[in-house]
Amino acid sequence: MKSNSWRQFKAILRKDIVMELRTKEMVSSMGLYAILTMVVYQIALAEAGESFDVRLVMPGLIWVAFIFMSMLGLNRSFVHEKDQGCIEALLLSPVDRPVIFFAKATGNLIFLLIVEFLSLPIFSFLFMQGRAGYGNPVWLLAVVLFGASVGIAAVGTLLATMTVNTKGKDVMLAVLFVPLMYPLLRAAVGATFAAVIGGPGSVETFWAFMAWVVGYDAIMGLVAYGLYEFVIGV
Amino acid sequence: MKRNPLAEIMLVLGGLLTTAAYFMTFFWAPPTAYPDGRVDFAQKIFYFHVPVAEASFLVLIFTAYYGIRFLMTRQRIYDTKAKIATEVALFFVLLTMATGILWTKVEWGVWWQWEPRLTTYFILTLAVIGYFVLRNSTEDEERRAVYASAFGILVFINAPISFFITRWLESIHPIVFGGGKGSGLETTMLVTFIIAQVGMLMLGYAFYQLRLREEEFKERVEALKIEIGG
Amino acid sequence: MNEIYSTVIPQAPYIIGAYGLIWVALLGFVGMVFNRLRRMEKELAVLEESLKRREQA
Amino acid sequence: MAESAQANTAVQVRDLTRAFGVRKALDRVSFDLPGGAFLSIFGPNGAGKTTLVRVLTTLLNPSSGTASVCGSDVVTEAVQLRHRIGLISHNPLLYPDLTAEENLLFFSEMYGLDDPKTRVRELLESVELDHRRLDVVSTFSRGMLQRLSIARALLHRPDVLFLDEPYSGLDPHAMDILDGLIAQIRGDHTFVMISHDLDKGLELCSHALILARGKVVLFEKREEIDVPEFRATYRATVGTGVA
Repeated sequence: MKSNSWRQFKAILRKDIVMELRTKEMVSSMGLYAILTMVVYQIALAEAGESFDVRLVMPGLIWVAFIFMSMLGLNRSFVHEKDQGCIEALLLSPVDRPVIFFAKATGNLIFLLIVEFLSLPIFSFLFMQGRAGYGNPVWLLAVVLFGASVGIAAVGTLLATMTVNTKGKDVMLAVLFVPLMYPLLRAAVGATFAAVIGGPGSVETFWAFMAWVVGYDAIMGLVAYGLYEFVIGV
Repeated sequence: MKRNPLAEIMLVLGGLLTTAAYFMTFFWAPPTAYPDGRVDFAQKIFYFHVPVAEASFLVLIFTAYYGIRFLMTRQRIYDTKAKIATEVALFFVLLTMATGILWTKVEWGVWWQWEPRLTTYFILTLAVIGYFVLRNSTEDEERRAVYASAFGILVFINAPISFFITRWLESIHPIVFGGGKGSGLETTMLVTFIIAQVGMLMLGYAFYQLRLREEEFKERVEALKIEIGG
Repeated sequence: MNEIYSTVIPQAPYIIGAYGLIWVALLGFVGMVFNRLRRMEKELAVLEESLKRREQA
Repeated sequence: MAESAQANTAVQVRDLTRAFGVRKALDRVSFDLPGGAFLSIFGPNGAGKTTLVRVLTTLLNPSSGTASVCGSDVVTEAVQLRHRIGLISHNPLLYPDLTAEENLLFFSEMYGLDDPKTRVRELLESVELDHRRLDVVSTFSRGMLQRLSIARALLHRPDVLFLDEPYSGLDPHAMDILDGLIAQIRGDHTFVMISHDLDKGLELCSHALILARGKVVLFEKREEIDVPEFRATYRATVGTGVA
């Protein structure tokens, strides 16, 4: 039975990846969105002047980009399940509902991370050249990106499963997603800030914020997992 | 239709108690003072602002509780109860926000300050509004109930996390207006506060029951319509 | 005395505003619900009557 | 597999009620369908046909009453039950961006089939889509989609097939093909079909069921049906409207 679930998990994940490779729908739209946000940031910072330390706002800016970008992707990830009623065929098969949750969330996590890890260097390239560098080792940034994306994918997968069945899917997802994401985003920005600025004690602050991120992931991930069965069944 | 006289009793009692607390606030409870001796009149808001805020949190417990009950039983009545509880919560949340903003203006000189309680409350307000937006944009009745239950539970769990992270943040970035309050309340103040709090909870209960009665009416009307001609 | 109470007058509008708001809101809520309940009762009566007439017919 | 489908009762429904609040989508529905039968379910829109099929395919839980398919209860033995049923809907229920083969392989994995490659090849041949197996499904015509969706439904060799208005939106040619396919597999399967088309439904069925406002109006064997009378009963239900 267990190995069967594992097989199903792999099958759903593989299907999502194959479809993404074929259509490049999620990654390309998310990536494009991230780049467009950076253009908008250029406008936003246009009058700030050269002396302005971009590092102070950079953590916030990248998370703003990532949160809106992730909503775009999460929405897409369920549209094709819904389109031809495929989700019904999936539910008809003898698959445990949590397997669907884990597979979809993992797929979403992978796509999110790909776009995040591609757009972060572009952000640095566009905004941080010739300025003070990162205060702490860059791998700390990778840790935040991964930690926060887990939470985004878990809660986002649950919410996207719901909002795909509502009127005005995209807006609906934002309305539900942002309030629930607040603690995670706040901690992620704090951790990113500590990683970027550096200075004495910043590493401790970083890990303290990461503890929040992990705590959020654990609690909300668990709740999302528990609720998924109900939400996908109707 | 079963009449529930308790709702009316609670409504009257709650009205009396809050009115009593209202007079006690201004004529009985002693005014507090700033460190420099000037009277802190704005502190009077406390007697109603805090009871309303606490009532809103208490009512949200019912949103989550009935949400869980609904998901377990799939009985529509639990969804109705969760919806009404959230409505009452929204009512209190909005009142808390409004009175809180007035107090902030008086005490801190600004209408808004990203301070832990305010921040958390703002997010909570958005989430509760989101609950109703979600309900309105889901057409199928049962689906609407399931989604609302799930989201209600998420909001209930998310609220304390938001609260504690903002509190924790404040402790590492101390803000100028640290509570700085006198420890404990005088007896008269405490009594006034408790009366206001109890009265407000009674009103909350009465609101809940009245709305529930209305929903039951609505259901009966619906049933009759089906019976008469589909 | 004046010195001590110097805060009361400028603060009063906000305090009164806050209490006024609470009272208006509470009354508004109760009024609204009762109003709707009454309307619902009327509708129910109409339906029950037409049901009775139907059964007799 | 075939033997068990022929065995006594394929679908057993007892006092099945499905309600939300005061609205009853199904109201004490009861019937027995013998193995190998072909049941056509008729009824106006909103009569509960889809709800009934959704309950029987474990997608919805009943509010009260019981139902079982091939001896497995829809609530307590849902997983076993799912292994024994297939659904062909007017929606193809296929991923448009996957190829025909990938689609079938994906569902084989979901059912945990032993030798998916051979099984998929075999099915693709039987629905005459072998030559298109490497094409993405979004390039398929309506008729081809329907054939592929039949292959999908048959992957795990189900005993009971549910058909949800399979003919809607098909051109006459595709209809003929579907007729042929159903005739081919008719012998060793039990069928439950939702139909809007009275003639088509009666032509295929061995049993007929009319639902109106969630209640069973009529459940009869084909031999016992007097067609004009049946037609009149059906027409009368349409007037009753939505429950």
